[in-house]
Amino acid sequence: MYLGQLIFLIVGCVMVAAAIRVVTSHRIFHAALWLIASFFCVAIVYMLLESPFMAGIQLFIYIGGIAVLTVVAIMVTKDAMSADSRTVSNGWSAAIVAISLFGVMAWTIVQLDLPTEPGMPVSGDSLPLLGAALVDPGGYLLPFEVVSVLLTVVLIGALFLGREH
Amino acid sequence: MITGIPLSWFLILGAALFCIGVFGVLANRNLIVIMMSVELMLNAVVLNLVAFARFMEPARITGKAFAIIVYATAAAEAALGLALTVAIWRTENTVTIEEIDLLQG
Amino acid sequence: MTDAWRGVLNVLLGAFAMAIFPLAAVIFLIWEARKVMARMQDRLGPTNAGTYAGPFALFQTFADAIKILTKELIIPTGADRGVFVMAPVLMVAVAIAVWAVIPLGPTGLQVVDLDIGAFYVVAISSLAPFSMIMAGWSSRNKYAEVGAFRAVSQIVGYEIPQVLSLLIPVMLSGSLSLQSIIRAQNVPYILVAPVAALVFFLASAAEVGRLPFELAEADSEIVAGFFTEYSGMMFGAFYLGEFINNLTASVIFSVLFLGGWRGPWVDQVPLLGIVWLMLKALLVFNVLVLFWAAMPRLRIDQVLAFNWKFLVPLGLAELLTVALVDKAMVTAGVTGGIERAAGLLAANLLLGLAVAGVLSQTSRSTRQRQSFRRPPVVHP
Amino acid sequence: MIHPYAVVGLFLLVSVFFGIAPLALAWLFSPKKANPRKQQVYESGNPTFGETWIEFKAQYYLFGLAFLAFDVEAAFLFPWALAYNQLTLYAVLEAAIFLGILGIGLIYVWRKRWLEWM
Repeated sequence: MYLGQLIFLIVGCVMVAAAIRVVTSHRIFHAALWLIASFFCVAIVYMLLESPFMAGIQLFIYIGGIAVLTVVAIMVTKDAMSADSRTVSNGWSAAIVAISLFGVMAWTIVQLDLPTEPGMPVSGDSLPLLGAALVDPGGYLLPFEVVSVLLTVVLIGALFLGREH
Repeated sequence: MITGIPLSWFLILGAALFCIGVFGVLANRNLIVIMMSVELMLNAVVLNLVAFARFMEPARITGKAFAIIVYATAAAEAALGLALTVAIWRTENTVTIEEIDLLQG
Repeated sequence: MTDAWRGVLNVLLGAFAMAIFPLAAVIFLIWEARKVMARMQDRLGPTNAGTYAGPFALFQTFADAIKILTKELIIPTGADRGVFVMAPVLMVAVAIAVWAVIPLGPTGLQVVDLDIGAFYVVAISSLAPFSMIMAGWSSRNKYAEVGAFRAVSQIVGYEIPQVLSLLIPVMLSGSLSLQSIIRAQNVPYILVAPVAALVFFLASAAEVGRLPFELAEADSEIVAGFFTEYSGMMFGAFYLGEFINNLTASVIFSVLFLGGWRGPWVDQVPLLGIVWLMLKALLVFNVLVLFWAAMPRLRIDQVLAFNWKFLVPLGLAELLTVALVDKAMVTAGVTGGIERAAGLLAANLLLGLAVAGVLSQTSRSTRQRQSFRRPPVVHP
Repeated sequence: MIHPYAVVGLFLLVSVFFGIAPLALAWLFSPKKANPRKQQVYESGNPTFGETWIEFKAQYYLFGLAFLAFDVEAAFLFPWALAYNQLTLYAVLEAAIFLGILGIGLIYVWRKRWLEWM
């Protein structure tokens, strides 16, 4: 048993437990806090994958951005703040669907012939390569500019939806 | 650091996260919780992307480029989804999906 | 295996030393800030009048810390106990966690020189608003909740100009590692991009949430904001975390724009790096203290307008200016370090002048619009 | 030699320890004499009335939305800024377009007065 495996198992268990609490806890605010916990565990898994930039993005966008917005949305909708507005309907059938889906996926993954060891070690300066590829016309220039348009649409659309009349 | 963790472990973790998200979307009636479950599913997808990128082509940046573009889409989805949720809350005074009937004349 | 464990032990010892450093520095800084503010307000500040607390009452903060340890930790009825207790822990933990990548000196005086150091700082400090939200929500107190909301809209928003201006040192040095950013500063970046330094400083001042950006805990409006209900050491943890954040902001500013540990004789005596860094940080910190003593509190609309209508556009304009001017100079064949720095400085000064012109124009037109409603001043 | 990421992990643990330690010490030393009076919510001495977890002005939320758009933009700019020294003027212009599009969005919402506090 390697140390890395041990860390992975602990973090994975915490992540799954936190994710389950997200979809089942009775108070939505607690669900949001569990969501943050599971996002944080995903960041640790990225560190195990030697992608510190992705881990940073996970903290920066998911926790610092999306989770903050979710919490604020919970706080501005009074309905969601009280204890039992979070009603679960047809929980059993949903659980059966989710578990069988997981069974199919896990079975497929186990059947596949996947590598057990990563390829060559990550070189430290893959990040400048990513930056150069984002503005390279032969690389990801179009998605990069489209992201900017998307963000502008989000900015205008969201402020339009939420403006005071 | 990564030594000894096979790729399949990461994929199974991602699958578990995805299925919990599916459960959340199917079982909950509160819009905000559904949004949170969708975020879990998207996160599982990005986890898979990063794991594949690390194991299959560590020297190239395709996986990372895909992952951050998925992040941008996820953020856009969350922002607009939550903006809609709050807008619905302000007109309908509810965030339970069965009580939302804006399209009924 | 023993070697590995010895390595872990070494790292742990280093981590403890590094984590204690901001705590110890803050104990001194609280005393210093109280003294400076007192002198500005024509008071004496902490003295030895009651009991002896060292020369110039230097150990007053220790006495306060011991006192606060013996106070009861009250959790109000109706509060969400788990979240309530977790909030101050998160506050201090996040404030200390940033110090993992801060280089106190040329070599060795750093826990780890992470290759994404600057991004690590930004990513970790984006967790900070959560402790405020958690405190505000779990207290079940209306003041606390108002404080949490103000914290969200203010502190979260000011991250944007902070990050935009942090990108400029990254761009100029071509690295995210704080150590490399310091080593690249043959000319301190405050002389290369003063507008970026200004934006970063103002955004940091708002991030740490003291006057004039003190809305989240405005004591004459909403008691103590998000930590109204906290008593004893839990209150102390918020106070401590806030002061550590102030110190961290000063240190990060010194690292990014003032050349960090660089100074005379550092190459011979690496330990001197701590002294230079701390002197620079103390300078920045004292400017913050002057803000606290001299500024009135802004209203929420003013704080938000200052961010979205001044700092964010200015940060964007500065980023564009620096990126384009520098690249144009390099393309035109100006590659010497000093020449590039001078060109960027000129571009920055032009941008600063343009912004000052626009601001004075706007304020004049605003004044003219208001003067319609006011009766004209009659000179006797 | 320990992996740098493991060092960061250890440092995070240490910082959580320093978050818990003062509270644990205080819990050891502090008196524990709770009574209902003491545990009342402090609202300037007035008895509290009504629900605390009330509906809040949705405008706080608007600024969060604006924040998220710029947050993602900043995250995209980090790798670009890191690669800046190797880029051509053309590539920098593309990033300027990227910034410009969002800047136009900001100017639009500014002119529409959706950023005003009401």
